[in-house]
Amino acid sequence: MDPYEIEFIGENRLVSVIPNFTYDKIYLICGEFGPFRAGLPMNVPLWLAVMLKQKQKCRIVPPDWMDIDALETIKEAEKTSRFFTKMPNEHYMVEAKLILGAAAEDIPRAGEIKTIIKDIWDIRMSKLRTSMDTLMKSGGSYGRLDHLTMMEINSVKPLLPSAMDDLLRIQSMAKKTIQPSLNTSSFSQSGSSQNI
Amino acid sequence: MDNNYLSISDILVTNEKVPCKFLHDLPKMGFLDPSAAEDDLKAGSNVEIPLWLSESLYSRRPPLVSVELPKIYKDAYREILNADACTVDMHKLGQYFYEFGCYISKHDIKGEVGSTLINTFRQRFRMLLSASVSRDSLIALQPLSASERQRASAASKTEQALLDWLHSGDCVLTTANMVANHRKRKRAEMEMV
Amino acid sequence: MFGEKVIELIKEAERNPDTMDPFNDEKLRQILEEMQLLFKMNMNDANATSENRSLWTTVQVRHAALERNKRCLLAYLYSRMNKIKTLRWEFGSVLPPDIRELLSDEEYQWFSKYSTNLATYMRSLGQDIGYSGIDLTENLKPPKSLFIEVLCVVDYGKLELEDGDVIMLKKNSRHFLPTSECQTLIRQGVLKQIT
Amino acid sequence: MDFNDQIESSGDEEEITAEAVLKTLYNAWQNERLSPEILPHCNEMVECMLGQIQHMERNINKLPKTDLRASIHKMELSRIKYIICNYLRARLCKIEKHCIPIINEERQRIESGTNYLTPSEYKYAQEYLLNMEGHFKSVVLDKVPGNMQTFEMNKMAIYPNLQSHVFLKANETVNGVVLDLPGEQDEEIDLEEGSQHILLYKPVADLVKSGKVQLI
Repeated sequence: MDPYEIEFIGENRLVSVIPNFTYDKIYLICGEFGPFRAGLPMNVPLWLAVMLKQKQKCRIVPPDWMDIDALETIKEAEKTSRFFTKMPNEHYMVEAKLILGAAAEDIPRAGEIKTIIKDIWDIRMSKLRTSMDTLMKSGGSYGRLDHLTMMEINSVKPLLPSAMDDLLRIQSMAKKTIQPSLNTSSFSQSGSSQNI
Repeated sequence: MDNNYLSISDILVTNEKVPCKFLHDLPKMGFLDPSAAEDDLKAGSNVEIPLWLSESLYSRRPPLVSVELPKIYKDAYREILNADACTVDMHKLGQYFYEFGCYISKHDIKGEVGSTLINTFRQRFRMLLSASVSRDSLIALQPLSASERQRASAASKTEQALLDWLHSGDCVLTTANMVANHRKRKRAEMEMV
Repeated sequence: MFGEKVIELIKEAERNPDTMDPFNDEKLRQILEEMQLLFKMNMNDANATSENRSLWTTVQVRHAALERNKRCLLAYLYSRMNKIKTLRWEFGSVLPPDIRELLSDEEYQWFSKYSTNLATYMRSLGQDIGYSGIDLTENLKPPKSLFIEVLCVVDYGKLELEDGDVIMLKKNSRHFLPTSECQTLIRQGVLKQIT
Repeated sequence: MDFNDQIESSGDEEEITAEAVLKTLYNAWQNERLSPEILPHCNEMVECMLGQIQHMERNINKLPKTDLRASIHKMELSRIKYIICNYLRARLCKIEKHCIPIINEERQRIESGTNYLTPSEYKYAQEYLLNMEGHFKSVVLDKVPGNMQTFEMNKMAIYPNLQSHVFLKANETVNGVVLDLPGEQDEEIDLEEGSQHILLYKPVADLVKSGKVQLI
């Protein structure tokens, strides 16, 4: 999928906004929102929040996780852990990009927050590359990937799954000819599952 | 790696040459052996023929040819590949290393070709990883086989799309691919005139 | 004779996966002739197998070559078919004359049939609930905003908008238009989104 | 003005909200995009959404052009139209590529009333195959030697690769999924609710269709 499609999916998440206008409830197909009361926080889908912000109809309330201290803790944990740690939000990158893009002035210390999130993203992306290599070397047929967000998973497509597909084909072709007694292959075929 | 009937890539793979020894006389097929002058192809001739033909000759009962391993799948190269597959320039030595190898492996009674293919594939995966994020993609792609190149460029496309997304604002609507290519070509043609 | 010529067609198909080349009539004709020749040789030798049994093998080998040629020709056609499909999705049901020229007559017929089938399908969408169909060649990217700024690249002429307004699309003119009403023109290269 | 539309369903079925249908359609779209084979169609959901769109569009037209609510509704509608178009396109793409096996399997499924394609899709597939056959015949097959002129359905068939790897998230716990791995003993894994995996599509195809797992 295209990153914009993942963003599109992430845009359905609810975020809190403070409108500067007053309106009745609005009945959308994806749910009802409102009533809008000037100055009072309320939840709307991210796409709507961005739209209202662009029309200067609201302020976006910083999500709880967009906080320097919380993010520093996550960054440290991500650095020290071999595995992927749980992110505060399944679409953290989408939310960060859209909110910090459209409403940086609503987020205290937006610049610093942007940097930390980018750091976390980079740490995870480089971990992801190492994990892919380990997965291919140690079996290449199954992997568990808890806590990876959709955008991150998308970044290894089509490379990882297509490599696993081809490896499987080669293996099944090779199996047809390799007789067990003659199998002198120097690498182990066991331990195919790999935690990443 | 698809080998369906209409697959262009499988047709190219099966066009690769295989060294074969003819086990029976073949009347009027002398032209297959460029070194022979006779009309008929004699039993015992060693000739390189395309894989599609060798597969067909080999599948007759009794087989009309015995198939020898192309040199990239022989002991000497296998040793190098098993030691460090990443040092091998597949573009020069085996553009279709894996796909061709899958067809060839059944002719290897010792069964070592199969494990070399798997081993090589696994080792070289990291070359794809680095090629996909490499700044000089031409150099990184150079030693890769055809399918590895394809996979690495697909990966760098993903990488590029992600970078574009991270750095840009809105999702820009663009001219369709074929339309744009057509325009480009037309422009080039006009410049050449 | 033994698949050498036909592989040139295959390489042609592989070389430019994203552009349309002119249909290679001449090569197709040569290969079909070659096939007829191989077939004639086979007929003759098949009749002579009672005297020389080993000729039977030769016949089988030639047949393998015939099958190979057929496979390659069909694969060439098929790869072009896939490109022609893309033309339908990107240019619409009317091809610009210079693109039309790249297709053989049969291919153009196939294009028209494909186009008709697709149109029939799209018209059927939502018919039960009173729709007159849905154009699937639109809405290609996730929507981001209702209006976008565009630059007109060619002299296109008048465009009537859904609300009845008519605007003139002249080369280098700029417009602020509903996204839904200009996406097709953008895909066709008439307009360009300004960012 | 009343935008609060619930879908009236007949009989004793539960009333499903448009919101719920939209969510299911999102999941179906995502699965369709990410699975190698064509999945059972969701025509009822598509039509339900089309109905909602139609209704909403009529109401929007009653609002002043510059009304904020009109823009919000329009934006939502264009989001839904995007999914519907993208979903249907993804299906057409597979129908074209795998038309021969899809038509063959669909014939049996129609008999047992478990069809995957909508009637229009099925018609489209048949017509597509007919056109392909006609084209192959007129350009090549009719002109090759007589004993090789048939359109060999079995050879031309392009099967979806069910042995391809997909990413998934378990919507509920499923124990004992057997991974059929070459050269190894079958390995069993458990998919705990919320866990994510990359694995072969084939052993989880049914779980995708039943909604126990979601492709990601």
